[in-house]
Amino acid sequence: MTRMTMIEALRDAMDVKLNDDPKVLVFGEDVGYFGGVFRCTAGLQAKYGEERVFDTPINESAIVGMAVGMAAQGMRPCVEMQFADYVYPAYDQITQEAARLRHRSNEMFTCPLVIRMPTGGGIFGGQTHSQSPEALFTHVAGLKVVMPSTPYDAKGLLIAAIEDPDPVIFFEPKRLYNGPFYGDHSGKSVGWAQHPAGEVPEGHYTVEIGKADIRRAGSDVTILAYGTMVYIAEAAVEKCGIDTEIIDLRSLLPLDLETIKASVEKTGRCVMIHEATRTSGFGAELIAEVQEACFWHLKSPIQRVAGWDAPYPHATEWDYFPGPERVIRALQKTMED
Amino acid sequence: MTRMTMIEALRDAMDVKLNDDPKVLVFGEDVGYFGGVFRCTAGLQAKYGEERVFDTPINESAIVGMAVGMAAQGMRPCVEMQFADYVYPAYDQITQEAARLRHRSNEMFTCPLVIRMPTGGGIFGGQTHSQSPEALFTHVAGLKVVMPSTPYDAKGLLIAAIEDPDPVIFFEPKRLYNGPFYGDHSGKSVGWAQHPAGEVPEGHYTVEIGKADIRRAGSDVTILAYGTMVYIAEAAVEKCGIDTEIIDLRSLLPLDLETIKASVEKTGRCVMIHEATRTSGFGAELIAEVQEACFWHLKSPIQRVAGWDAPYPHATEWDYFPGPERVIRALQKTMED
Amino acid sequence: MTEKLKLTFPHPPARPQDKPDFSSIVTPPAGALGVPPPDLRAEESQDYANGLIRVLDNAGEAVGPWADYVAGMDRNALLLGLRDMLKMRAVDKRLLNAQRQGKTSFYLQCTGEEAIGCGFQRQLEKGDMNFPTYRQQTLLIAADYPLKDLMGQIYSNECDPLEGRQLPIMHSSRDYGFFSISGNLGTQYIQAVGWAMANALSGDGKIAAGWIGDGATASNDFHSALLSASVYRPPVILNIVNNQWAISTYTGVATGGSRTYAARARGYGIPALRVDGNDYLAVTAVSKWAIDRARKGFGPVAIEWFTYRVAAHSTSDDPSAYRPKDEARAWPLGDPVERLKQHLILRGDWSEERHTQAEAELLDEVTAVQKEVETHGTFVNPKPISPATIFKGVYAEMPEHLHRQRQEMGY
Amino acid sequence: MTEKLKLTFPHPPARPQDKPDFSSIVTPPAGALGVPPPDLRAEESQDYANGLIRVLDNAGEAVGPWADYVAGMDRNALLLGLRDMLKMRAVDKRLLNAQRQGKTSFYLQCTGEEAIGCGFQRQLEKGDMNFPTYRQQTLLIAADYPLKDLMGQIYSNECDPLEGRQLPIMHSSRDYGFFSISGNLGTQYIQAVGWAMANALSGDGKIAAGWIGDGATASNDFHSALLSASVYRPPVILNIVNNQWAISTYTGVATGGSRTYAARARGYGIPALRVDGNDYLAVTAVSKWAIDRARKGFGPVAIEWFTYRVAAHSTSDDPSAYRPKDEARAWPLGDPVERLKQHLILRGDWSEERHTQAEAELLDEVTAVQKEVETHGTFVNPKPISPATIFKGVYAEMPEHLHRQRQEMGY
Ligand SMILES: Cc1ncc(C[n+]2csc(CCOP(=O)(O)OP(=O)(O)O)c2C)c(N)n1
Ligand SMILES: Cc1ncc(C[n+]2csc(CCOP(=O)(O)OP(=O)(O)O)c2C)c(N)n1
Ligand SMILES: [Mg+2]
Ligand SMILES: [Mg+2]
Repeated sequence: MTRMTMIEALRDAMDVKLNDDPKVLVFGEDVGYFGGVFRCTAGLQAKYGEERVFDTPINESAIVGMAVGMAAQGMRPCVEMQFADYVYPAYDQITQEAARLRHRSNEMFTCPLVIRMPTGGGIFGGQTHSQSPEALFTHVAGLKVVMPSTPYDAKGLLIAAIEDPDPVIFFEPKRLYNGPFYGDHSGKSVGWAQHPAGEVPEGHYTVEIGKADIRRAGSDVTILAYGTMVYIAEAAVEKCGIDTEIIDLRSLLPLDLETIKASVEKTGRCVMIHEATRTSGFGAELIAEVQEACFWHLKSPIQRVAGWDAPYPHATEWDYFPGPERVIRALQKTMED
Repeated sequence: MTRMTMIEALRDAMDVKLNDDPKVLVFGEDVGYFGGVFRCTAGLQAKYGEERVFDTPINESAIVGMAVGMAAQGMRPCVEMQFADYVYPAYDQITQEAARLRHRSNEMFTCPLVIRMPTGGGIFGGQTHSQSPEALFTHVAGLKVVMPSTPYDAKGLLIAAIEDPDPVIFFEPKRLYNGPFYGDHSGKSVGWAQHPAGEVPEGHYTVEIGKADIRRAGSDVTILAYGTMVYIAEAAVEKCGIDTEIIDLRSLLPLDLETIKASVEKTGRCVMIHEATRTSGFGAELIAEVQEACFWHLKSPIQRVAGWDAPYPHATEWDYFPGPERVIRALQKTMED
Repeated sequence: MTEKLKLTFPHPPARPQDKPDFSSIVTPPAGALGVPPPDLRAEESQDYANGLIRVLDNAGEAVGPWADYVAGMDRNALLLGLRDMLKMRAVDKRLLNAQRQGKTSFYLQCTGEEAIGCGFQRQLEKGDMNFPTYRQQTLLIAADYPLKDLMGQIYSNECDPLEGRQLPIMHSSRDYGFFSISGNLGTQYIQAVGWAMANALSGDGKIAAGWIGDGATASNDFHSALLSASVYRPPVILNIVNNQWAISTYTGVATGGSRTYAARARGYGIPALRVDGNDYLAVTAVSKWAIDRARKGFGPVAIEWFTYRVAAHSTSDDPSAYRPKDEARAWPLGDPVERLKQHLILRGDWSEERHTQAEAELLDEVTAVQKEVETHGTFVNPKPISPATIFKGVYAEMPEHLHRQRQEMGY
Repeated sequence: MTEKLKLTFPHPPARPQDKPDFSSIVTPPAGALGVPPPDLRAEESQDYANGLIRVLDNAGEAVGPWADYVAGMDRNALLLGLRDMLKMRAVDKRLLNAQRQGKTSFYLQCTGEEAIGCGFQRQLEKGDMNFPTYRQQTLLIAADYPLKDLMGQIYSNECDPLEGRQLPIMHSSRDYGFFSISGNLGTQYIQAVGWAMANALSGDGKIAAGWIGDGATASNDFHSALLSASVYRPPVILNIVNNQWAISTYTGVATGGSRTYAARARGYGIPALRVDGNDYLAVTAVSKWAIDRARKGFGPVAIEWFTYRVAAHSTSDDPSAYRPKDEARAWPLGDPVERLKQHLILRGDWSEERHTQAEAELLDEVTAVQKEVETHGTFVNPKPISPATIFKGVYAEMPEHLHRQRQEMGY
């Protein structure tokens, strides 16, 4: 057991798989020699050679399109979008090609590929380095969508994703790359080395895709969160003292409805949080499922805390970011009724 | 007042605006000389010349990208995607460029453009001529998203969209192009000439974007639907006799929450229907809003009737299509509780 | 004040009311271009990209260096080619008919373009992979794909290998080197590049072939494929079928100012050739050369096959609305079947009688399979496929929510 | 069995541990290429696309036909060009410094590329529109965009015309012919084509200019822009700034097998020229020629500006991780400021002393504005912008749900 940052954990996952399986390939913009703008792949080209780990032209649809062809032929590509904000040129290849290849060919061709992308705001990146587009992928049958919130889960989920027989969209909450973030951007940041969730086993292990994690047990309200928002939830609960059960979804598609249901049936109250814009965000899906599955247990309306329906702003990003205060207000509101 | 098909009504809207305003331009694949594969623009090039109505290369992102540049310069482009299923190459231009231009430039540049696209299944078009991707656009701040269900609304909404100062995604339910569709694909189809909603005034009029239409008043359940599903709702209600209020949303973004709220507060029960895949579809957003706005009035869980979470199949499309039987079951279920 | 600038809008040479006019199309004499070395570089390919490789001359004689290049091909190979094309015509004819009778919802012919896919496919090896468009059923025919599977898909009945999931014409067959057709234009061109990269990385000695229509060269994936192929140089052949039309849109709207599609590819640093696609010998020779080159590791090559779409775009289309009815007859490069037939007769290997007989035989063969397949259900007389197939194969393992949905559906 | 094929992976000539090596870069002598007629066609532009237009020779003399083409330019125009570039350097220097002091979150320099935007901008007319990337602040400087606005945005304070919405360097100014920068690479290249089409359709006599980096030529929008420009032929200039690097990625990964980016553009049937981007006179001359051509209605033209990115990609980047530290000094085309200075001294219009003085003056001018702007707030010492701006301008009219959200926010 060593302590790792999330970046190191992700790199370690790729390292394990590159070593395990000659079919695994890693590529993307600046991913090869340099090791990626967040250095997630640093050292891998030197270790495995440029036939396994390489730089690509700046064309996201080419990256995914090549990966689809490679995956269909038997490879296991794990590619990087430099930022989730730049995935859109590849949207056609992901949703119309990768997602449907198995189905439309009646399983003659399959598409085991992983698309990693740094996601979310909180780094003063403005509207093109802060987006959380997960809901645009959860609507697409054939994809799996995950987002870890700890180094441990990051490594375990990434290994599981690379081994998965189907395409996995792998969101990396970049605000958590170097340490947990509790919403106080002006406070001192604590690295993963100081946090128990920074403990990452060596070698191969997986975290099952489709299983949520109860991060905190509680009896009054259930919070559904993922990525950075898990820590925002923790901070809010810490501050307001409401006895809250915090569920880190980890996997959005497929969704661990059992765990969610059991929790909301117990608490009768639910708040969901995400950083993405509110309207038609993944929170809507969570609410739709929870209200259907737990209707008779709900004591108050499910609350949504989300990014505002506007582009992610640069200077006012902390007014945009759904921080602990907004979560507390939602918790209080759900308790009032 | 003349009776028109929806195709004729859409063509008439473009005709009115091309005539009104020299800044209006119409273009897309096969849209010029031929008049579009659904013939929506037939005759317009002959009437207005090819500087106003023209054919483009098969590149959806080029079509939208050009339109963004033109719109910013003061034109009013109204472009066609040959099928909604082919909009994805343009997804980047629509969501990252058109949608945000006004905001990011602090209103120095704006983007009044309309993107029309035939949507939905029921024509044995298989997975690439049947999709309903509306939820992928309702998640994007800066866009407006509409879908008419009658020739009258089609013309009025399209004129409103062309006159709108912001980008409008205009979905055309192609199963309704030539007549209403009540879900019986093997039955005789009745054209718009035989239907009162086929009545379309001549000349200029608009239907306000953001206003729903109560298609049928009722007291027991509220159905939220749009496009083809409005008729499926009508057919279901006709058959099962439950006194249902049917709301044709017409505009998904912005959403007419007032009308929805008033209805659900009255009925206490709600079913929402769409053809798109269920998970993270626009129905999730509707449910999230309704449960929040009407929680204390709800007598039973809101029901979702939607396309299955699979690619739209060809041969079994009527098993995929959410027809009246499924709506009836949902209505009955919502009444049981 | 500057006077108003005019934009240009490319026009076809003739519209329905006009006489067909192909006077602007230059058809260089057969045999004019040589056979380049297999390691031809883009810089050296200018004449091939702007010219037109032709083997059969107007009299039906095979002439020039490319004729020599395939001189070793025995008569049986050419007779097989002719049979492939005739079989293709019989299939197209019977299935168009089936659509007219309402037995299938949709069909799409490749009339006039038979030489291209038939000739190319016969030069491939087992394990090579095509990434076709919907108009390359020729690749299946010349791979001897079972007609029963092909037609089963047209009728979406229990003989359909895809169990009704896809549009009739969107075939898929790993065993026959035919990648699952997407329906979204262009997308698979770059996938072919990725597949070929995997061929190189795994060292399996196989190659890939991308296919794209002239209209679809406008797509972004055309660019991303050429670019990626030019960067990594995998064993991929990038075929462009220029049949002059993209539904109602004249090829000029996709060419723009480019001299040819081959020339555009050359701009990416990929050697490119332009070939008479209605000349079975030219197709065979250039395919052989390109496949050999790719397999030897000299990297990607682009081929523009110059041809004409004789039929409607599909059964949903009526071309008389946008081009002269008799335009196909005026096409200067003739008909691929007629030209090969003439050549074989000239060589003394074939006759009008044998041709008529072969046509009839093949039509019978195709019709017999068709009748058999139709007993398994047609569009007007369906034997329903289980709706549960909708959920099969969305994922390798069915997740909970799909189980719930299938249950809700009643299965 | 075929032996394993090898893929190619383009490499830069040198990595950090190596000596800089530009031996593969061919720099033809200044004055070697002529001035083509304004209606130059793509076919005729081969030498321009593969060559390199240079005016200033190694001694600093302006030579050849392109020198004659701008011989009429008076000394003040050149002195202005030098001042523009010096001002740009002063701004870059001061703002880099501000970032180092934590006064802004982000900055990005254009060191080494000053001649391109400065020279091009001075040839435009009011009403013409640039579609820049983030590395063309030169276009603003040479348009005399108020430094207060420029710096206000860097500090996201109340002087910021965009009220903090955008990243510091993503400027926008309709009045100064600077289209709102997106941040997504490539997207605006095709928008420039659309804008220019609107120029032509409305007959306003204006033109548009797209800008793209060498790395971003790989983007799909590069293709869609070239294609669309080649089809409709609007008055657009498609600029490609080839500065050898895209963050850590060597330009070869975007060039692939293409001889030059200009050559790739030429494949689309667009006449293309390649120009020494570190030569202010060459930039001015070719810009003048291209703008004149576009305005006269001869359609699009592509220009590859050949240069070198001297600084880091941005303040988030450390280039010593991927290229030799002293690579910039080895760049064979020199420094644009030094070269113009040398030329002006040679002509007797300038001296070392005046140069030093001008540098100091400009630095003072810039610093004075900077100080003033900093009083309105910096990153470390912010004067917060109202969060309500988040909702302003999402739509022309604020819809209900945004009203509700603004209220929820407390405004
Ligand atoms: C991305 C995308 N856009 C539009 C279409 C609709 N469409 C289908 S075929 C076609 C024309 C294609 O023409 P071409 O590439 O020349 O091929 P051909 O039909 O001539 O074989 C179009 C526009 C599509 N299938 N995919
Ligand atoms: C679509 C997209 N993909 C990736 C990025 C991330 N990115 C920002 S700058 C850059 C390098 C661009 O290089 P180049 O085009 O050569 O311009 P330069 O920085 O050299 O001026 C990359 C990859 C982006 N902004 N947009
Ligand atoms: Mg074609
Ligand atoms: Mg660069």
